[in-house]
Amino acid sequence: MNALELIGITKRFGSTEVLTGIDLCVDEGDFVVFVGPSGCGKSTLLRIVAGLEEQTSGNVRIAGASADGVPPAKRGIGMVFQTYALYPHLNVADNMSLALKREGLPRAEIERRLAAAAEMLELGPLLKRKPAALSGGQRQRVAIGRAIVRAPKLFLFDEPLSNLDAALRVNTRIEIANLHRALGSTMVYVTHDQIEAMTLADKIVVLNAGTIQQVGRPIDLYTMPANLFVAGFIGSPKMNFIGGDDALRAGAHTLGIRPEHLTLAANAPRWSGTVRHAEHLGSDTFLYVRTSAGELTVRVAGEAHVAIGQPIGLSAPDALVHRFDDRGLRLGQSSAG
Amino acid sequence: MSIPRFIFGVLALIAVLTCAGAGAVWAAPVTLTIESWRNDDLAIWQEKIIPAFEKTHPDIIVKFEPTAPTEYNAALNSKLDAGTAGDLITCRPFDASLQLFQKGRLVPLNGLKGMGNFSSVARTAWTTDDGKTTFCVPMAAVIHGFIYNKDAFDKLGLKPPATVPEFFALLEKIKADGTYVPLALGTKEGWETASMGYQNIGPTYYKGETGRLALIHGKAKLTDPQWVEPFAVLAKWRPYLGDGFEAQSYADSQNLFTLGRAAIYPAGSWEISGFRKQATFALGAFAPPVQKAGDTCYISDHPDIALGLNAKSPHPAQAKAFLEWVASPEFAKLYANALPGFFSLQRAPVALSDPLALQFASWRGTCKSTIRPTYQILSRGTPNLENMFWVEGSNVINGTDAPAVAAAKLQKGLDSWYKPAK
Amino acid sequence: MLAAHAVLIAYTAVAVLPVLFIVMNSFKSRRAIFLAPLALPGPGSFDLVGYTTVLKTGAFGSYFANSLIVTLASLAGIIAFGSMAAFALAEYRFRLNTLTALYLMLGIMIPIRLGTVGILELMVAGHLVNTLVALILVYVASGLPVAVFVLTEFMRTISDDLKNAGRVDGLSEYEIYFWLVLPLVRPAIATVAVFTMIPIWNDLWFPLILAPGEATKTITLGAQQFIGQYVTDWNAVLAALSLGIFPVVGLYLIFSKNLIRGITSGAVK
Amino acid sequence: MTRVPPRTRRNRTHIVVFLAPAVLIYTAVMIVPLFETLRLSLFTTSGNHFVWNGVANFGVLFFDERQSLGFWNALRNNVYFFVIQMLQNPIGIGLAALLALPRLRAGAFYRTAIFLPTLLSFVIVGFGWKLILSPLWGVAPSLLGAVGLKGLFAPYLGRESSALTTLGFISVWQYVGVPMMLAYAALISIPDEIIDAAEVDGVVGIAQFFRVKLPLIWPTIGMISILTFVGNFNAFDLVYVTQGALGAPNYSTDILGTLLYRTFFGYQLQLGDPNMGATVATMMFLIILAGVCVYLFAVQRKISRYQF
Repeated sequence: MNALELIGITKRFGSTEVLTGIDLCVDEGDFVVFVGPSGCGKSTLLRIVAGLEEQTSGNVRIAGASADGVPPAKRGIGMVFQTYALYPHLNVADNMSLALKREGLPRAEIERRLAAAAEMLELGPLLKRKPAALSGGQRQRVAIGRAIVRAPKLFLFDEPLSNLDAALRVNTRIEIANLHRALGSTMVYVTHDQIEAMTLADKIVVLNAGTIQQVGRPIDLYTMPANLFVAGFIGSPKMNFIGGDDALRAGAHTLGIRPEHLTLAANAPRWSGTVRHAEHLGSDTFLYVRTSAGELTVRVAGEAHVAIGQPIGLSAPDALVHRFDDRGLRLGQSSAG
Repeated sequence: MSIPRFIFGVLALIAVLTCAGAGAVWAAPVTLTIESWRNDDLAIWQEKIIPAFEKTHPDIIVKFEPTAPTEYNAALNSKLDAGTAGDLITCRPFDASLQLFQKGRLVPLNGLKGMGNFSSVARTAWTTDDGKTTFCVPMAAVIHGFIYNKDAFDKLGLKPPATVPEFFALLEKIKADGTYVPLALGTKEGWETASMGYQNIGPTYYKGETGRLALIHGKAKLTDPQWVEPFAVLAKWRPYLGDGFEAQSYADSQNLFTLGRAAIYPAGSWEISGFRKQATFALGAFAPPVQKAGDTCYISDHPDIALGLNAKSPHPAQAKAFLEWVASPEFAKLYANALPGFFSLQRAPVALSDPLALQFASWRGTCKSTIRPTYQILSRGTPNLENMFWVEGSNVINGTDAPAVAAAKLQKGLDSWYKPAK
Repeated sequence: MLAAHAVLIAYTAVAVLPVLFIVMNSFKSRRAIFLAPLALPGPGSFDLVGYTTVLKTGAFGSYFANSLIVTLASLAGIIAFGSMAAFALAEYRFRLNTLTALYLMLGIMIPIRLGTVGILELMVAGHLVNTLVALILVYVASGLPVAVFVLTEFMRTISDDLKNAGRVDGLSEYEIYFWLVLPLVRPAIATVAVFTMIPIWNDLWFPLILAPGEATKTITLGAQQFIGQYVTDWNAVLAALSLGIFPVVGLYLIFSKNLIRGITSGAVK
Repeated sequence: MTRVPPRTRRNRTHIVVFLAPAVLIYTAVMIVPLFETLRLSLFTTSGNHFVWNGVANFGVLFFDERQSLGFWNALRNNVYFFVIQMLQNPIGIGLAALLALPRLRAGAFYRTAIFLPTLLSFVIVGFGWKLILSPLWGVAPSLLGAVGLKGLFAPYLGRESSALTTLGFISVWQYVGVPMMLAYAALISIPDEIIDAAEVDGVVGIAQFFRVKLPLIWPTIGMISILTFVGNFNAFDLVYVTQGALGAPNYSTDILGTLLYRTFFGYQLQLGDPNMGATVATMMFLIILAGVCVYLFAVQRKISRYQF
């Protein structure tokens, strides 16, 4: 049984089509991340799943049952919002137990679930506080707790980390990953940050302009992006794209090479150019090289002793060069050299 | 929360609001309500007049519910239009009430028992133009004149004037002494200059009823000398008024006089009861001075107040009972003495106890009476002659308009709509 | 900073002294009011006669209660119905949204006094004349345009996430309005309350027309008739006016805690 | 983020439930009676009936000598009154600028004190100022005398030349609290960073107010102005309480509100004329509507709004 099934979902606001024919199946227990640039429709899609918005056409099935026309509270979902959306006039415990009270659960059961969630999220000492007295990270944990206590069939996360600072973001990311392992529930997570997607997801759904570009395991998306969009969107620094004669010679319209797959070649380099800029991160060095094929980014492990303006030669193993046709779609492995 | 529960909540709120007010609705078997602008008299009605009626009519409760005079017409008309006005309507004289009668708001009262107690002249102000139908029971008339501070006069060795030159000589003496403001009159509200000023001294010049009727019949014009002259006299009052008289309101004038700072107050007899309460000195009165010794004196003896029956009253029988009582000599005596200065309009003379009121009433015997010139017929159109008298009276005293200019404006305004039958 | 204080103190004096002046003289005898209006009430001039006249003559207790009932009930109605309408206009997209909003705000432009006769006829038909309900209905209707205008602007600023969180937690649309949005626009409600309270409390016209009865008289009407009745009794007039100042200032102080926060975060930005 | 109507196809009765009470009460108690009144302007009274009269009443109001003089005079006075009243905006904004100074002590006290007159009824304001300005009571003369300016005193409310101006100032005194409060709120909501940036750029003091703060609160000032405008053309009470319904002296303080009152309801011996009254009312409505439209389409569009 699929935890979530989307069949031909479209959404129009007036004459603008925001989603065009989304089909997707999410397996029980999967952590699925919707990723894409802002405006790609991923949040709308999530809200359709939640029932906060009505699809123009298509069907939503949650845990095998049709969810069309079912109000959000009856869909068996828990949701964590970007702005946390804690009820400002309720304390932490009341925030977390509101939905349970609405469902009419016995008090003892509510207490038990609350205690369990508080334990898991280390919220114990905060239960009597109002949201205004909490830090950003604490608010985020309460928001997650509010979803957990309902023991939903499906967790929905709407860019939950975007309001946190960098350090907290990494911590919370790990917490969410742990949470998924501990609960084993199905989670759907929306983000525009591909690192969050790569680190959290069992399965990534890349969306652009209202359509699904590719669905797959993070590593599959990384190694075998289905098209230029996915290739460019996944991975940091961004994949280098080379068009023109170089590509034609390889029987493609565009070539794609990840920065870490370019190597410095003193002899017979495939491309040669000069170093325009270098970023020294310690663990890596990023070189920005001006070549006849355009500017290429190179990632060198460790410290590279390169001077600005220095001429440099670059090569890449054919096996790691991605080839795309004139529609931007991935071509098979090149036979030519 | 479901929709029905929510709607119930809203309904409950409305219900609470409703109950909050419904508890206050008056509900008694037969209660008569009187509409009036005489809020000054509230206590007298409540303490003297109504108890006297209720004693003989235990089945009727009467409530006197006055409105501030300036809002009375507007409020009454709105209430009559909507049918919420009280059973008994206090009638302004002439057109305001005539219009109510013509619109069917007031009931004809020709057959009312006690109507015979009033002469046709006394009924004029509340009778149709053809003289056939009377629609309000006359209650009182007011007389214009001058009230003075007797103590001040004694101190300065002054005597009340009989003629206009004497009057001005008197004013000059008071002014020269400097202790008192000679005349307590302000021009701000207009109605002081029109009523206490022009309509007080005017009849002496235009010869009372003769002049008034000539105007109505188109045989005289406001630009004729006998109508301009009062304005010229008023303009001469200017030096004898208090500092800043342009901004002096009616209440200011009353205070100026009752606090003993002014010597003479151009008055209406209705002031008597109020002055009795507030003044700490002896009061005297004199009639509007005549032009030269031996001339006939004229006074403005103006039917001012009457009571009519609302056509939509739910208790016409009881209301008529009350009106019959108002038409009775018993009421006349009670009212005239409770409110000295409001003189009964009944044929039979009423014994008055207040000496000042008696003095005003005595002029009826020595002078010729007339009513205010603007009230009958001449204020029916636009522009309104009475309102124009307010404005121009003040303009003349303020020096804004010369007497002749003011009179010309009045006549022009009147001409624009009034075509006397010739 | 000193200059700022100097200017503010000067203006505060301009604003407050005339009012203090009325209050101060209400404690003096008539002669003292007239002869030495600027003097503070002293042993020779202190006199409570105005207050005794006022409190003994009119049913001021009942007038006061009527005013309070009318003002508070009208405010409740304006805020309840105004915020409901504002919520609908701010939250939902439907075909007549803009038109409804414009329609509801038309009333800001016309003085409701012009509709007196029609209103009176309506109240007569509903047997509401001489009830406080009539007044409350008129004030609710006349207060709604401003309330809807201000509250709509405020409600647009409430986070969508919060309302959606409520929906996910199983709150109905009514509960989201009442339970989530309403508490969050409390400052706006205080603003609306202060600005609509003033004309209601001080209104003379509709009490005169719709509820002039002794049992339903409001304190402003009572005081006004009192002025007519004792036009020269300045003690009583000043006392009545002074008594009329306190309640409205009290109500203002109650709401003002939220007021500045209210205007800051909403419509006027 | 796009604002999205939730559950478009689901049950939407709640929208109706939310709107119904407001729309029903407002329509029944306000709109219907108001338009009933405005409708009267197209009729005339014949006997006890209303007779269709087209726009003839407007012709009378504009051109007939008996009516038009009063109308144009009242309109002119209204415009003048409005100009004076507009003074409340710079004064209120100036006070607000002082109140919004950081680290100002006793700000709440000043705010409440300056707002106090706004809370008072016209009865109190009118009566109080009449007494203060009364030449007999002598408050204003003796105050002026105390600073050696007794010569400046005149019966301001009694002179044609000064009465309307004086009323305008009383109105400013009463209502300065509104622009002050609104401008104050707008000023304190300017983010600190912008002020900090101005300080760093050397824009301080008065220059900071005019160059930085004022432009940022233009939308508020626009709104205050339109409120002043609407309030002004509906003004009635202050004139009525202090000068009477005839706009004494010599109609010099007669504004559309008092003209309407006299015409519609009548005054003293003048009988009420609902049709001409409604005509005046309709003109007031149209003038206000025109003013609001000018504001919305000409002024407000040019005002830049800034998101903080």
